[in-house]
Amino acid sequence: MDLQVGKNSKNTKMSERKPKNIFSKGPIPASFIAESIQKHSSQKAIGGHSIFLGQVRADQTENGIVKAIDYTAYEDMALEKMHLIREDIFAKYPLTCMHVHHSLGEVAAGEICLFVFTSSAHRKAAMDACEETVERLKAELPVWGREIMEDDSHQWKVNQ
Amino acid sequence: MDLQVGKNSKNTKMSERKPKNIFSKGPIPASFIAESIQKHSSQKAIGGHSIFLGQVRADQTENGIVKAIDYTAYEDMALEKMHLIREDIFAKYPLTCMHVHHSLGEVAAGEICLFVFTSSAHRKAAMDACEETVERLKAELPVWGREIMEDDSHQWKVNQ
Amino acid sequence: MQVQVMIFGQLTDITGKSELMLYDIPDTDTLIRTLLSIYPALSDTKFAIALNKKVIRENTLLEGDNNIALLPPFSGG
Amino acid sequence: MQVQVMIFGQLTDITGKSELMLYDIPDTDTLIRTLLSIYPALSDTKFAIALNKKVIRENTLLEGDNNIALLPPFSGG
Repeated sequence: MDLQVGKNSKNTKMSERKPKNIFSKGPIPASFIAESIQKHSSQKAIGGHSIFLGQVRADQTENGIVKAIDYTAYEDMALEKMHLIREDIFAKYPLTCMHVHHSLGEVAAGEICLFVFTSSAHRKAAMDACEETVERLKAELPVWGREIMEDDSHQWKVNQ
Repeated sequence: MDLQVGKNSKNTKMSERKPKNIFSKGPIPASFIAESIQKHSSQKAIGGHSIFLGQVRADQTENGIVKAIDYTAYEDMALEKMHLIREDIFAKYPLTCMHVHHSLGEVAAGEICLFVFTSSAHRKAAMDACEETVERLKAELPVWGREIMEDDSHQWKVNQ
Repeated sequence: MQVQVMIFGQLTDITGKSELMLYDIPDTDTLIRTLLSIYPALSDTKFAIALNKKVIRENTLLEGDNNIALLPPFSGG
Repeated sequence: MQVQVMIFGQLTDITGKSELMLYDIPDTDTLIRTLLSIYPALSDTKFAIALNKKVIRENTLLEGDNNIALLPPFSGG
């Protein structure tokens, strides 16, 4: 809901507002996602939620099988960038709210590393905003994934 | 995973296979959604999940404020239709799996009445398949929502 | 031909029931005419007829084991 | 001009460290030349320079309180 404020204060200088944190240590638990969904039951103008979850794949690569990804970020820059993406998305779509969570540190194959959650009165805005947010954050946030192989060697993730 | 079977048996007659149930009584709890997400952690070829949740809106209408929707369905026909939609979507997108749940009976404003969950190796297929499934099931499944007003009068929901 | 008709959604507000037994109904055109004569309000309402779980668009002969349903516009999700 | 440079992602495999202090760096072109002379392997790697959390594309003068970071292609999510 604090995002509604962002929507109405587009001329406020970035330095005057602290961007919302999106990072947390380790995988994102399913229980956290459930709590986040549950919190929206009091928001009775919402008709649709769209959720994207990124899950670490046990990719078979020429260097072996990926067993985990270790994420690092240039956090300050990523949060400022995410704040701008948020403002763009709120300006473009009639959203009720948006929540973004990205893991830092090690996330094992099968675990969740990204959680993007958009809500709106009607489904189309929530779905389009979720997709656009996912695309933009993958392209624009200074975050890096170090793929850790089963033999503990590593290689760096390349986004498609 | 049983859906993979459907994909490979398109010439099997409908009557030989029982369509999967999608209906359950009352709202869909957030804890059920969390369990469903958690179950996929063993599927290590999945890279992205897309989830759509329909939530009952407390719409302000000329007949009052909606406090709940009471859903009924022509269940046999809806399940056969959903089975066909599923096969179409699996033929069109490289999905790992798809799960659909729709409420029957009363669902109060703020509660979840629809849960569509698609997973794939890469995000685009999961997102596109989720959106197309939601659009198709809203247009094609014989399901009806009876909006119950705060004064206990009712009107019938009209899909956009 | 005796037929049993399932009625769904807002149509039940008109018929007051969710099942109906009708007699001397050889085909779906006769079914529609009969329904409209019993429930004139149905003429103000959009609905489709499903025969054995498939929506039919043209007059169709009714056989012994038909599954007939009246479907108003869907509003699931 | 003395500058502190933050290093991220695969670039740390080349530099072996995530922070670097350099001296006599008046602008970003000098910064790039100096980095490549210390770490020739950087020339095989794509990276951008962020100055005060904005990616810069042209040579830029460095002032006292600059925040400099080397960013290889992003791979979040």
